Amino acid sequence: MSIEAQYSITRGDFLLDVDFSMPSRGVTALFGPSGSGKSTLLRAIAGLDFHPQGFLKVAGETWQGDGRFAPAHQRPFAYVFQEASLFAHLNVRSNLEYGFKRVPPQQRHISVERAIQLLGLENLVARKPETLSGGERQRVAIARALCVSPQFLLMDEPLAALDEASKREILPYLESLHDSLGIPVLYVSHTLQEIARLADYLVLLEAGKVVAAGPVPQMLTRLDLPLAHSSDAGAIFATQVAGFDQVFHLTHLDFSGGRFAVPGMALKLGQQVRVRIAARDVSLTLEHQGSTSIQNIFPAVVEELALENDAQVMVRLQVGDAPLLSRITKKSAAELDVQPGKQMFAQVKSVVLLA
Amino acid sequence: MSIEAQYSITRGDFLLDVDFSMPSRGVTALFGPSGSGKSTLLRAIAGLDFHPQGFLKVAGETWQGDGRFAPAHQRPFAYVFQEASLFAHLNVRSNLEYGFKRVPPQQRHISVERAIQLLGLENLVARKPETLSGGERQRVAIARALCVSPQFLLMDEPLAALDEASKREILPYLESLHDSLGIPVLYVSHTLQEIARLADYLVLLEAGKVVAAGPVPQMLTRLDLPLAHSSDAGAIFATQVAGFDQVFHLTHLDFSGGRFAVPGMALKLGQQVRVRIAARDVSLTLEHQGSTSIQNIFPAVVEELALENDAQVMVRLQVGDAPLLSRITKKSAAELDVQPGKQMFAQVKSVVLLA
Amino acid sequence: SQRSAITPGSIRVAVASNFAATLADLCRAFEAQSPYHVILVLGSTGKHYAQIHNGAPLDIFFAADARRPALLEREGLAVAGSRFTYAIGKLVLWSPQQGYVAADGEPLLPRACRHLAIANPQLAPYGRAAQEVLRARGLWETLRGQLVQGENIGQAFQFVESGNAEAGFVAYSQVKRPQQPIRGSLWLVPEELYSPIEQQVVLLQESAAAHAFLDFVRSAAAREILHGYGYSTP
Amino acid sequence: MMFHSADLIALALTFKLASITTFILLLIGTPLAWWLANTPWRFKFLIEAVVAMPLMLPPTVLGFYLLIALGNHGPIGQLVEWLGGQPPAFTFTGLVIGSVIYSMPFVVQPLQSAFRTVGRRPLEVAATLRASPWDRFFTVAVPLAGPGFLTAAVLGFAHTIGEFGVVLMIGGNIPGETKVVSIAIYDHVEGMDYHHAHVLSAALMLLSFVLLAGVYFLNRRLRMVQL
Amino acid sequence: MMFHSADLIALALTFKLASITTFILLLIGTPLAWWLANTPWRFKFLIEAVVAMPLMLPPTVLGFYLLIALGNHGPIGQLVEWLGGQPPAFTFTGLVIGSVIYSMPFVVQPLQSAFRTVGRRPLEVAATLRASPWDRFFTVAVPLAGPGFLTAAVLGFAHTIGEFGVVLMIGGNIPGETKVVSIAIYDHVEGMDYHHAHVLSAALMLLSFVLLAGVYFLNRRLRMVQL
Ligand SMILES: Nc1ncnc2c1ncn2[C@@H]1O[C@H](COP(=O)(O)OP(=O)(O)OP(=O)(O)O)[C@@H](O)[C@H]1O
Ligand SMILES: Nc1ncnc2c1ncn2[C@@H]1O[C@H](COP(=O)(O)OP(=O)(O)OP(=O)(O)O)[C@@H](O)[C@H]1O
Ligand SMILES: [Mg+2]
Ligand SMILES: [Mg+2]
Repeated sequence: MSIEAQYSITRGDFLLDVDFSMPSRGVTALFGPSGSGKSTLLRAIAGLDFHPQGFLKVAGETWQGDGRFAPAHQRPFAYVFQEASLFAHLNVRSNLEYGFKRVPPQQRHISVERAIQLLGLENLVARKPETLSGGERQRVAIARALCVSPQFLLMDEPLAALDEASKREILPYLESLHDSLGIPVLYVSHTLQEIARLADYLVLLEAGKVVAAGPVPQMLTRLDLPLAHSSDAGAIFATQVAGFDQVFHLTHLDFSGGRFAVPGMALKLGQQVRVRIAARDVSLTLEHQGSTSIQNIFPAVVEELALENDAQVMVRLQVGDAPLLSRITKKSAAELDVQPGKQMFAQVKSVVLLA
Repeated sequence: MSIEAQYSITRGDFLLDVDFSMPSRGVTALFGPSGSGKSTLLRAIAGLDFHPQGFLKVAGETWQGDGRFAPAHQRPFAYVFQEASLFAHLNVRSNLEYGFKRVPPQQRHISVERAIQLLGLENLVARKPETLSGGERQRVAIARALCVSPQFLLMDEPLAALDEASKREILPYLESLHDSLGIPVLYVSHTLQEIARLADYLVLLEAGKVVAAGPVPQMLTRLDLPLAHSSDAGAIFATQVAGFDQVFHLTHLDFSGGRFAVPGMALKLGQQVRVRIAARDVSLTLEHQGSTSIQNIFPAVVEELALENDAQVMVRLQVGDAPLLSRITKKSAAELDVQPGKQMFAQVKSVVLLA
Repeated sequence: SQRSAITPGSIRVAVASNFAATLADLCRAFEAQSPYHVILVLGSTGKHYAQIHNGAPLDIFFAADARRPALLEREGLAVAGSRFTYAIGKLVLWSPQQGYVAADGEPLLPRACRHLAIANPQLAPYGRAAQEVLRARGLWETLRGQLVQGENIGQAFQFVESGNAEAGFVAYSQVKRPQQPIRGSLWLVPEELYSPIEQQVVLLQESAAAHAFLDFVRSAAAREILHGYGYSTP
Repeated sequence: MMFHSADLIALALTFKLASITTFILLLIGTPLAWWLANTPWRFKFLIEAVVAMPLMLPPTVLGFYLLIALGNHGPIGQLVEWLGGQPPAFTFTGLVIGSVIYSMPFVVQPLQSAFRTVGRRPLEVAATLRASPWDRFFTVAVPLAGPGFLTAAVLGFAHTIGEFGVVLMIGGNIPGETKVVSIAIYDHVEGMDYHHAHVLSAALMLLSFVLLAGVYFLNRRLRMVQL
Repeated sequence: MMFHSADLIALALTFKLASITTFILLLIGTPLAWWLANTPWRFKFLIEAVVAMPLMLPPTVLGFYLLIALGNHGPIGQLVEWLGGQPPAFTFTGLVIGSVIYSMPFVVQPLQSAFRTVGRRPLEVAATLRASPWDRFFTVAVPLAGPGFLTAAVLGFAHTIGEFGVVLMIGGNIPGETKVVSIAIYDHVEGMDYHHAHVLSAALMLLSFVLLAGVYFLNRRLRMVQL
C-alpha cells in the first residue's frame, strides 16, 4: 500500500471527498457511475488542478502535502484524457515524439517506434489529427502517453472509443505495462469486463465518496456492493497452468477447487494466470452431470444468497478456497432448494483468461 | 427497403465505396472496426459533407442525386456526434432549446422537458458544458438531438462515453424512438450487445466497403461473417408473451422451438418481444437433464459447425425454425460427437430481453 | 454650393496653425465691433491649398506664405485682386535657456549644440529663411548633421521648447506675447539676412462679412495686435 | 474655464463618429471576415492583402487620395453630385467613409482569426439542428467568436477616436461638423495653447480609459455569469 | 528619374523600422498577451484598458507627449541623461520606442484573443508530457495561436509603416535616420510636388501589397502542407 491520496474538492454543488490508498504495483481501477468524480480525482492526482485540501504520496515521494505541490510536468506520470486531445498542429509522429523528447534518454523504457507498432499506427504517422477517425485518435493518445516512459500511468476511460477488436489488441499491452515494466496504472472505467481483466485493485467511487476499496477478486464477489449485481458480475480466480490437452488444444488450469479446461495453448506450464467467470455463465446442479458440452464442473458450497430482483438471486459459493458467483432464477433456487451451507455442483459454461 | 444510399468518397488513401439500402423503419446498425468509414458515411448522409458521387433517397424523397443536394439543415434528420460537441456558449437548457425552437410547433413530437427527464438532466439544465463530466455531456447531446423531433436519427457511437447504468437508462428510450414514434435510426456502434439490443437491420462495413447487410437475426448467426465469431456472438429470437409464473416472477415466452422462462414480469400477455441468447451461454447435452438451475432447455438440430480457433467451435443449431449459436470446445464437440443433422439439447443459461 | 451648414453672417477662415493664436485675438476684436461671426479652420498651408482645390467650404485663406495665395488666384479659385500681405514674420534664434543665445547672434552657435531645430525649408517660409541665414553665414553644410527639421514652424518650436533641441530658428511670434516678457534667450535675426517672410491672405468667397473682416485686418487696430505678437506689417 | 466649449463639441463629435464608424465596420467587416475565414478560393490572399493595405499608407496620404476621390472633382464626389447629393468631402459623412476605410483592417483581421479558431464543428452541429447558414452564423459563429468581436470593436472604435491624418485631410477641420477631438488637441498644440491641449488630452484619456475599462470589466463579468 | 534617391533611402528606413518594431512588439507583446489571457486577477481589466490607450490618442498628440517625455525635463530624457546615454529624440532608437508604444495594442489584442481560444486543454496535455510552462508555451500555445500571431505581426508591421504622427513629432526628419517614407510622401504633398507623392505612394502600396500577399499566400501554403 504505497500510494496514498486524500482530497477534498468542491465544484459547484458537487463535493469530492476521498481518502484512500492503493498498491504501487499493478492496475488500480477507479470505478463509478458517470458524474461520480472520477475525472476530477484523476486530474487532481496528475497535478493538473491545484486543490489546497489535498495530499498525495506515491512510492514514498510526496507530490502534494507538507506545503509542497509538484506541478504536473514534474510528476513522472502520464495521462490519457477522456477525449483524445491530440495536438492539432502536429502530425501523429510529432505528437508521439513530443513527450519522448522531453524524457532523459536513460529514463526511456519504450521507443516511439515500439509505441507505433504496439498501437498499430504505422499508416498514420504522417497524418494530422483532424483526419483521424475517433478510434485512431484515441490509439494515438495512448501511444503518446506510453512514449514518456511513465512511472505511473493515469488513464481516463482510454478504450471507450475503441471497437472490440482494437480493444483486444491494446489490452494485452496495457497489461504488460505493469507486468513487464512494473508501472502502476490508475485506470478509470465503467466497464466491469475491462476492470476484471486489467485491474488488481479497485476503488469504488459514488457521488464523490469512496464506497469501498480492495483487491478486485474480493470486491467483485461482495454481495453488499453494486459490482456483484451488475449484469456483468463475476468472480476472478488465481490459477496455475497444470498441463495441456494437445488433441483439443486446451489448457488445464489448477486452483484450490479443481481444474479448469480453457481453450488455447498459449501459456507456459506452471505460469500463474487469472481467469474470470461471469455469474451468468455459472449454473448449479445437484448432481455431477455427464454428456454435456460444459467442461468445467466443480463441487461447491453455497455461502450466501442475495435477491437481485423479483425473479433472480445471486448466489455466492465457495469452490476450494475461492468465491464464485452464480446468478439463477428464484424458481431454480426454489426447485434446487439452494441454501447457505448446501453442497452443489457449479457448471461453468465459459472461462475468460485474464493476463 | 426505402432508404437508399450510394456513395463513393475518397479521403487521402482511404476509399469509401458503398451502395446499400435499409428499411425506413426501425434501427439500422452501421457496424465496423475503427477507421472503416462509419463516421464518413454518416456525415455524407447527414449532408454535412458534399460528395459529388453520391445518391440518397429516404422514404421516397431524394436528398441527393438528380442534380439535387439538400444541405444538412433542410434534411429532417438529427445527428449525435461521436464527440458531444455541445455549444460552449450556451447552458444545457439553451443547448436543448436550440434545435427545438427551430422546428415548427406542429412538427414537434417531444418537448424539451421530456428530453430532460428522459436523459436525467434535471440538475444540469443551468450548467455550462465545460462543467459537465464526459458522460453528462453525451447525454445532453442525445437529448439535444431528440429535441428537433427528427424523422430520421443518425447516431455516431452515442453511448461510448456512458457507464452501464446510464446506458441501461437511455437504451429503452432509444428503442422507443422507433417503436412509438416510428423514427428510423442509423446507429454507428462497435459493441455487438448494443446492436443486438437496438438494431433490426445491420450494415457491415469493412475498410470502406459494405461486406454484408441484412436483418440482424440472420446477420448475427451467419457463420461466414465475423459477427458470429466475436466473443459476444449470439442469436436473436422473436417470441410472444405466453404467460407468467406469479410465484417466481418469471415470464414465459413462446417461440417456434419451445418456451423461455425469463426473469421479471414487466411485459403484457401476447406482446411480441425479442430475446438474445449469447453463444457462450448455450451448452449442449445429449439428454434432457434435470436438477439443474438452467431453466431453458430445448431440443435442437445441429446445422453447421465452424472452427473458432484451435480449441473452440461455433455450432449453429436449429431450434424450432430459428437459428441458435453455441460456442463449445473442440473437446466437447468430439466427446458429444457434434455433427450436422444430430439431435441434441441446448441448455440456455441466460436470456437477455430486448425491446 | 457647400455652405448650407453655416449660419448667415458667419464666415469660415482657414488659417495656418502658427498664426492661429494671433488671428483668434484679431477675431475677438473684430467680433466685438461687428455683427459677424468668424469660424477658424486651422491647418497647414499645403493642406488648405489641397482642400480648397477639392471644394472646401472656406471664405478666406490666411496662408503662411505668399506662394499658395498667388497660385490660387492664378488658378481662379480665389477672388482676383483680393490678395494682400497681412503680416511679415520675423525669424529668431531661440533657446529656452537663459544666456544660451547671444543677443547679437555672435558667435552664431556659442556652444556645441547637439540639435538645432529649423522648419522644413521646402515647406515652411521660416524654414527657408533659416536656411538662408545659415547659408549666408556659411554654416549650412557644417551644421547639416545637427539640424532637425519640423514639418512646420510649430514643430520646430516644440523641438526646442521640450528641450530635445538646444536651440532653433523659430518665429518671433512664437516667443513674443503682448505685454509679456520673453522667456530664455534669443537673437532677433536682422531682416537683411533673409528674404521677407510675407504672409498673404486671399478671399475665396465674396460676402459682406468676409469683406468686413478683411477690412478690419488692414485696420490700425489690427496692426497693433499683430505687432504685439511680433509681426511687422507692410 | 477648463474647457473651450468648442472642445466639448469636438469630444461629442468624436464619440459620435467612432460609434457610427464602429457600427458600420462591424456590419461590413463581419461578413467579409467570415468569407475570408471560410472560402477555399485560391486567390483569397489577394483580398486579404487589399484589406490590410490602408494600414500601410500614412493616414495623411490616404486622406489626400480620399480627398481627391471624394472632392467635387473626384469620381465619387462627382457621382454623388450627379445623383443630386453633396460631395462627401468636408462633411461628417466624408469622415465616416474615411474612417471606415482606414480602420477596416483592425476589424476584419481579429474577426477572421476568431472565426478560424471557432472551427467547423459547432456550425455542423447547428446545421443538424435545423439552423440555416445565416441562422447558425448569428447564433453560433458570432457568439463563439465573442472575444474576437470585442477585440475588433475596441480596435475599430479606439482607432477611429485616435484617427487624425485622414480626418484632417478630408474633414477640413470644420467645428461641429468635422473637427474631432484629435484635431482639436493638435490645434491647441500647434497654437501653443498647451494648457488646453493638456486638459483636452487628459479628458480624452480619462474618457477612453473609463470606456475601455468598462468594456473589459463587463466582458469579464459576462463571461463569469455564463460559467 | 522617377524616384528621388532620398525617397529610396526613406523606403528602406521605413521597412527597417517596421521590422525591428514588429520584432520587439512580438517579444514584449507575447508574454503580456499570455498573461492577460490567463491571469485570474480581478483587476486585469485595468491593464487591458491601459494597453489599449495609445490607440485612442491621436498619434501626433502621443508624439507630442513623447517628445516632452524624451526632452531634458521629461522623465525618460532625465533618466537617460542620468545614465550617461544620449537622449533618444531625433534618433532611430527614439522612433523604435515611439512605434513600439504606438503599435502595442495591435499586437497584444489579437494575441490575447488567440491565446484565449486555444484554451487550457492542449497545455494540460503538454504538462502531462513533461513540458515545463515555458516549454509548453512555446511548443503548444504559440503554434496553436498561429493565426493570431500572423494577425498581430501584420497589424504591427503595417501600422508601423503607415505611422506618421509619432514619427513626425519625435523624428526630426533626418534623412537616413528618421525620415521615413510616410513623412517623405507628406513632404511631397505639402510641397505640392504631387508627382513624386503619387510615385512614392504607388511604390509603397505596391511593396506593401506584394509583401502582404506574400505573407498570406505563404500562410495558406503552410497550412495546406500541414494538413
Ligand atoms: N463547475 C461545476 N459546477 C458544478 N458541478 C460540477 C462543476 N464541475 C464539475 N461538476 C460536477 O462534478 C461531477 C464530477 O465530474 P467528473 O468529470 O469528475 O465525473 P466523472 O466521474 O469523470 O464522470 P464521467 O464518467 O461521465 O466522465 C459531475 O457531476 C459534474 O457535473
Ligand atoms: N484526410 C484524410 N486522409 C487520409 N485518410 C483519411 C482522411 N480523413 C479520413 N481518413 C481515413 O478515413 C477512414 C475512415 O474514417 P472514419 O472517421 O469514417 O472512421 P470510423 O469508421 O468512424 O472509425 P471510428 O470507429 O474509429 O470512429 C479512417 O481510416 C481515416 O484515417
Ligand atoms: Mg470523466
Ligand atoms: Mg467514427
